[in-house]
Amino acid sequence: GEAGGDDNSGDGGGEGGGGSESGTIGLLLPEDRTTRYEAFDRPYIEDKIAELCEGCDVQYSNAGEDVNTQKQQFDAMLTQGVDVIILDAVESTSTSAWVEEAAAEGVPVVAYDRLAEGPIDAYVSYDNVRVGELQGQTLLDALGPDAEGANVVMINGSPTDPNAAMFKEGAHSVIDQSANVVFEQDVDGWQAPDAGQDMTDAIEALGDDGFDAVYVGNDGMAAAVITALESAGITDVPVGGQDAELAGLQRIVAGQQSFTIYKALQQEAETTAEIAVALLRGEDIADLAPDSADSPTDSGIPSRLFDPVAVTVDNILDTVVADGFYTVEDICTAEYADACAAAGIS
Amino acid sequence: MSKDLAPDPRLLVRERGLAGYVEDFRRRLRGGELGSLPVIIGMIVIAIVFEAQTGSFLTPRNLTNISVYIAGPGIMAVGIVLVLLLGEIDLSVGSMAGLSAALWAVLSVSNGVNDLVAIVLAIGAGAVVGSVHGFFFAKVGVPAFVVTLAGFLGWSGVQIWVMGDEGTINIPRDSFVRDLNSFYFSDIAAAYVLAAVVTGGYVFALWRQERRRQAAGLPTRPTSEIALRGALVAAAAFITAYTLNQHRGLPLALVIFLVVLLLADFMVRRTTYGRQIFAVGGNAEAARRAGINVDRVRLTVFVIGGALAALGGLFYAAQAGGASKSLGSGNLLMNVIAAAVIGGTSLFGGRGWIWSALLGTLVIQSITTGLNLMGMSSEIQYMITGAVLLLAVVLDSVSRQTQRSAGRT
Amino acid sequence: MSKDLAPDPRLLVRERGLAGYVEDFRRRLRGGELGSLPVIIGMIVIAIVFEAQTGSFLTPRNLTNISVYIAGPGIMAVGIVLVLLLGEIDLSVGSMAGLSAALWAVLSVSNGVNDLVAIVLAIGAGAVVGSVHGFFFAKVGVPAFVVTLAGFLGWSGVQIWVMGDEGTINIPRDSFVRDLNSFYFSDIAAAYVLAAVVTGGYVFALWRQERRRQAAGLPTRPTSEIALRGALVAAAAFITAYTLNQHRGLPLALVIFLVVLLLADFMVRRTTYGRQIFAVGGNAEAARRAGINVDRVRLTVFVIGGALAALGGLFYAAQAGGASKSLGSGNLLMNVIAAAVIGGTSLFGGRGWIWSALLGTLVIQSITTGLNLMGMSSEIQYMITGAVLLLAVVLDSVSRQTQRSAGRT
Amino acid sequence: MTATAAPVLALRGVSKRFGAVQALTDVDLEIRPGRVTALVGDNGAGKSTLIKTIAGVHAIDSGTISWKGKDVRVARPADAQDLGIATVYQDLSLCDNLDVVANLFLGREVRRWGVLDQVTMEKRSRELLDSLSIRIPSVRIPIASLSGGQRQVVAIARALVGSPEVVILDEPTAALGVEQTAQVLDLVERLREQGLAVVLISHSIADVRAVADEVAVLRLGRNNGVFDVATTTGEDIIAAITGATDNAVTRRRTRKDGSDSHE
Amino acid sequence: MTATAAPVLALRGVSKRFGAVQALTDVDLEIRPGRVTALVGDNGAGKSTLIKTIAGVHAIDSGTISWKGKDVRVARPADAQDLGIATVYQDLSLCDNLDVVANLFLGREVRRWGVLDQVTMEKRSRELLDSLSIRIPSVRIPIASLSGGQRQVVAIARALVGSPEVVILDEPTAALGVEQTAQVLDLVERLREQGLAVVLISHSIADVRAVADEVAVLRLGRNNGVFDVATTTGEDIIAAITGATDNAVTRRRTRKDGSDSHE
Ligand SMILES: Nc1ncnc2c1ncn2[C@@H]1O[C@H](COP(=O)(O)OP(=O)(O)OP(=O)(O)O)[C@@H](O)[C@H]1O
Ligand SMILES: Nc1ncnc2c1ncn2[C@@H]1O[C@H](COP(=O)(O)OP(=O)(O)OP(=O)(O)O)[C@@H](O)[C@H]1O
Ligand SMILES: [Mg+2]
Ligand SMILES: [Mg+2]
Repeated sequence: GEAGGDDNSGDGGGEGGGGSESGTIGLLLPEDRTTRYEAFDRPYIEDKIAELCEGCDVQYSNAGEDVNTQKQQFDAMLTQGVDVIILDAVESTSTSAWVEEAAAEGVPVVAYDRLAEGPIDAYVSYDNVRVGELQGQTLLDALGPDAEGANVVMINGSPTDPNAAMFKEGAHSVIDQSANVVFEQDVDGWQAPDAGQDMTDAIEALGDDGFDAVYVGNDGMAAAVITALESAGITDVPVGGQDAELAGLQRIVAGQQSFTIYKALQQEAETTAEIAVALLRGEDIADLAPDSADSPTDSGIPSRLFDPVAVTVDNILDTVVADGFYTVEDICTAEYADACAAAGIS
Repeated sequence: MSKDLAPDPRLLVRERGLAGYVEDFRRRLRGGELGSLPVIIGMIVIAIVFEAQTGSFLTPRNLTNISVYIAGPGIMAVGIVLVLLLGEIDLSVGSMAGLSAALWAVLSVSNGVNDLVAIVLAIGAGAVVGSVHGFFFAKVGVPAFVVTLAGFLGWSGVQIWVMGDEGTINIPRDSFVRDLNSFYFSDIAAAYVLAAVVTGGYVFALWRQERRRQAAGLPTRPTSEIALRGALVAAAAFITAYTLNQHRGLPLALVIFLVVLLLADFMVRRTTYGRQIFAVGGNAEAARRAGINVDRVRLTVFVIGGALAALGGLFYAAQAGGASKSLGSGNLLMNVIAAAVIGGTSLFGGRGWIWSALLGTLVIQSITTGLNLMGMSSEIQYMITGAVLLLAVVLDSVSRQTQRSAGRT
Repeated sequence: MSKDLAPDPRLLVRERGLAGYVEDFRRRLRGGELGSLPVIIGMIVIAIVFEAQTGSFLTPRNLTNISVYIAGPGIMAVGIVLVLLLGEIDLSVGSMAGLSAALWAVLSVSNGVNDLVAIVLAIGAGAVVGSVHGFFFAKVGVPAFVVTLAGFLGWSGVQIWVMGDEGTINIPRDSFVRDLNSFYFSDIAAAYVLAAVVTGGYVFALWRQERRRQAAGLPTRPTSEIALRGALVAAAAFITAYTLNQHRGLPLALVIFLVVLLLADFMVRRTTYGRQIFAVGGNAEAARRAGINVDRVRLTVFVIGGALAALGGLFYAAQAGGASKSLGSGNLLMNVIAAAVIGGTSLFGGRGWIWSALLGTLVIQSITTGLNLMGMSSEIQYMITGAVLLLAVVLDSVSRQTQRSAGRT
Repeated sequence: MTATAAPVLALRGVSKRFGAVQALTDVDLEIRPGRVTALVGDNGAGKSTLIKTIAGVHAIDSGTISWKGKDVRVARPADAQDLGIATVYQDLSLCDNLDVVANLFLGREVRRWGVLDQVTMEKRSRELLDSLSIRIPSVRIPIASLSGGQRQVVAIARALVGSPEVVILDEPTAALGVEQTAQVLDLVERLREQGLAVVLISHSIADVRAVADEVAVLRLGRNNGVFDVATTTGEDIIAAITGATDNAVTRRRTRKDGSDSHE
Repeated sequence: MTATAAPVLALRGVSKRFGAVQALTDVDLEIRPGRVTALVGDNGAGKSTLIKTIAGVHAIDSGTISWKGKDVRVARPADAQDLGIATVYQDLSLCDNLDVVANLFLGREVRRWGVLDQVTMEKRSRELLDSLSIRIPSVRIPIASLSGGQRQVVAIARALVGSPEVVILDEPTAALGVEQTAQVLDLVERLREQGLAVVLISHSIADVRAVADEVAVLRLGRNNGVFDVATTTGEDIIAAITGATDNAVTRRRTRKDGSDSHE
């Protein structure tokens, strides 16, 4: 990548190394209401960049789930003269014009987590459709032999969130093969209380025995769904979420929730940071992004795609805890100590 | 001196007996002074339509659910009604609700503060936030719309900040907040006793007042009217109690909501302070000239509104199973304001009543629940909710048309 | 007959010359009649602070970006100003904007309708939607708040439904809509000519009017004032033109926004219709008694508001790079209303001016852009935006305090 | 001129109810060109309500309104204006947020090439106000900052902006000073001389006797007689208004005359 | 009684400006117990502005207000009420959305065990209104549906609910019928007999001469003389008000006397 505006040439304290040891990397994340972006993605990426490149700055913006806000933040980064942009798009299909603009200024763009359209330089992600498939599959697994012909309630993410549509698509592709979806509702804005109401109304419409499992878009809504089920006295129905939020893991330990989907964010984030720094330095990224992906606008994008993992009570220690995503102390608070002990988590 | 001044001969006095009521009703119908009747009719229509479509709308279980759901938004709507009576608006209720839930969760779950203390602190924080809004509005003179819009943004920032790294915090199993959603007085007696107390209290108060009026030589209502009103209240109360007992009994949430409604209604209609709220909402300058401390009334109403929003936020968290960064965003604000307006409280101040919080949340919740039962896809839900909202108010507006131009002097 | 009635001896006439202006200004300062000055000062402070913090706030590029960003919300804010002048509110602008973008995209991209025809149809749809709101408000008498709240829900349902299976539709490379965001008149002359036309038109109109007033024997402004005002407008126009030319030239978006502003301002201040809007907003019953067709005024204002929201929606889609199911939801509605209010238009009707749409969107956009440049974390952004919004209005409110109790009669 | 020309406007059997209040019952009224009809009555007698039905503010419940012999429907104020009825309301009905000029020409703006002609309107405003001898700081300040009397004069001047055939004045001099009152009475006489029909509501028997040709009395929402001013005493009119010859006015007068006659 | 007791309220050098309008300039006024002081002046002379400074509605720009000899600051209406000043404003200042009883007792509600005592308030309202001979359909209907005169009586009755020492009446009879006007004048005399100080603003020279002890004239925002009613003619007062002996009133009278003397 070429050095951005001359206004930030002095930033890095002017180390030798061909001028590429200083620079600014822009980080654009899509929203701030779930745990992952602020608590994990951002610190992982920032720390890794700091580690790889002492003179580098990270400029961070969070779009709060609004495309136009993100576009403005994108422009602000170009104005500030960043050298590389890491973009986790709110609407990955809207971005081609922006990315072109950045490309015209010689600012490479790394698509993070969501495959942004336009001439991006690299793509690092978990495949969202794959996440949905895994959700569906794990839910069926939780039902075991009863899965064939089982009745499933689906509480999906926001109807206006394109990612929710991908999760939904993936989940359907699996669930529809062997089970029936008897009640399905999209929850505007991923609002947990609304999800809880939808669940209660589903119970009302289907009867206590009218369903065998509940697919929920994320852990936040799963909390409300479980509350609704428990209010109705139903405790033996598998409920699955996504995100591996602490509260979700605790529910899994306590036996309230069957699984969540864990994406090893650290891997994903750090790989992205490495790619970004490499682009900043003008280095080759073939090793870091060995895969190839096609977007509607571009093909053969150097990529690195990871596989998501379904976390159940059985593999918490091997996944989230082993990765240091959460410690046992985080999960096993006083409230959950007994459950942890019972599940052999210590 | 008051020679022939007794009753004005042009005042049409209601005839005694049933005929009088019928005539009175027909006159009101023509004059468009129907009060909450159109909304109540609208709700009955909604209930019938959904029952016909789903067959499970009018089950005790569904009605119980509705009664639990309305508590949170309903309590917030009580605060909004008070603010609307002042002629102002509060756009920050959703953020305040989310902030209060976040504070409670962080204090009680993460920091080990005693549960009830944390609840009190969270509600207190709502009051403090309300007082900040009230200060800027009443003392500094910034329009309430702008103050609470700033609050809407600012407090949800604080909410995210308070939640910190935790996206969601589960409600502990033994927390009182969980009971807000799931505790039921399962003893059959509870619901019936409450119904009896409400009915008895209502009739007694009415009867006491009429006796005092009679003693003072003022016109009184006929005993038949007291009996009729008592019978209506009794019917509503006992049918509700019966229905609730068919499922799991009297929900704690409903009890708290009713207590808030009754207290607020008492405050608004029976105390000097309530009178002052109406006066300020009707004509702030006239209220000031009458010696009312307008700033104080404004400030305190925002404090009460903030505390109620915070309390509502706890109910909302109980429903969601936990506090989160996004709790209280979304359509909550619009629903709460819409509830107050649909229930018959004017946006322009000085006109309305507390019970519109109950009526309005009932209408909105019935629509949502009914559409969910029907399994409508969400975009259709949006459209139908919009249309029904409109219809619920159209009936009222059409009847009011006739009296629209009734100018003054 | 008009023997000694010439000027009222108690009216303090401004002295001629500079001293007169200074005195006049000091009097206004004390009396709290500062108009938009506090907001303009607020904006200058914001600009200075952000420039100091980021070093790139005042670059031609950033200022150009801001000028492009404000076009969409600003055009919607013009519609909101009109509705606020009526004393009403429109909560559906965001949904209408989103719907219009969705319609345009589906028609033009998915169904192959000619681009410009699709644009006209989308804007027309906005007008139709506005007329539906206007009908229910003006003719049926449902409060505008409720109508547009229903619209807010209903139209966003329609938007999702129109988008159907397509989550997002990209704007084609050759579409005119893309130009709304990215076309610049790169010829240096364009910006300067526009600046010259604006300044010239302003001074000419002022001068013509003063000549007619002189001819009619009415009090006139001194020539020095005309010169001063002309100089200020010229300075603002040419500095803007110069700045824009430093980057990529005059953005099409800004030109369209200015045209909308000028037309709306002309309509509001110079035509009978504009006068009627103010009258209905000030006292609808008095307007009706003056023979104004109040219903027609209300209906048409909602139609104009709808069309402007639809136009704004296209700009918004251009900025986002495509139409989507969520376009127009989020904080757009609040930002647009806040812009109108911050710019100095009253929420209570009959007071305000069109330019508040420009001032208000500028303030809000400057804050957002500045915070983006600083890379603030989002919860801090929320808090700061809230605080700055409040501050931008506090100055105005405090100065107005002094005249608050200036009751009547 | 004083001969009984055909009535330009006639009300027959007009009734109007507000909720539980029967404000007007079977009221008749005739208004003739070139004559000043005073409408008097106690507070709350229904005078304002009656003229509001003529002006199209309230629709009538029953009865007929006829204009030059033809029955008409006056459903909106605009209808009354189209007929040529100009009304000065008791509550003035001005837009507080607009300035004096805008209020004067509201609904009848002067235009030039389709655009408001502010200069002409301002000029005519000054002339109109001068002719009513009112001193107003500036015709460009909002009505909200005028004194009670200044507003009332603005409201009266408004009625003269069009070219009405019937002018209805509801207590036009209530807030006016002695000089302005005299001007308004002069104005009423000028209007009569121009052949217009004038309806004047007033509580001042002196003013009524000074300018009116005939006096219609309302009492408790019903007609209580029409008197020819030339042949009736003030006492008779007051008696018709209050419904009794023994009333606070006569009592007060008797007391005054009896006790201290320094007056 | 007519001896000059010490003034209960005295204004010295009071000035007040609204924006570009200098509404009051160096005005002095003295109000004494047991006396009725009439405040007269042309429309826009500043009468209402002056009494609003006393009532605490407008803060004064300069000058002093003294109560029983001590300088006081009257910054808010509540301050004036605490001193014992009751004011009836020209615009009535009622809350349109509240009913008659609520308006009468606004700010001075009667309570019983901390709760509004509706029964007592309604009873006293009826008594108060009866004593002013007004007929109001029901004391439980909102002020918005009352006639102009009915509202004015409600506003006057309000001033009597507390137990004031000074009562200020700004054109209290403007909208009143003959009977109600007589009742209000009776009321003013009763108040004087009770030793209260009364300030009466009125445009009716007859009313002023009937009840006032002295007349203070304002002209264009300045004092223009204080007259003792017993020793001054109505013409003198009018001349002081209009600032000229040749004015519309005298012209009108001369014309009338000259032309048609059928009156
Ligand atoms: N909009 C309304 N709603 C209900 N009642 C009304 C309304 N307008 C008038 N009234 C009632 O109708 C009666 C007549 O009122 P109206 O204003 O016509 O009296 P008026 O003769 O003009 O009295 P005044 O001399 O005091 O102005 C009154 O008793 C009043 O309370
Ligand atoms: N709030 C205000 N803002 C600006 N000017 C005002 C305001 N109130 C009064 N004025 C001006 O002050 C002057 C005096 O008004 P004021 O109301 O005191 O007159 P007044 O003597 O009561 O007249 P009237 O007999 O007509 O009631 C008027 O010229 C008026 O325009
Ligand atoms: Mg009247
Ligand atoms: Mg006055």
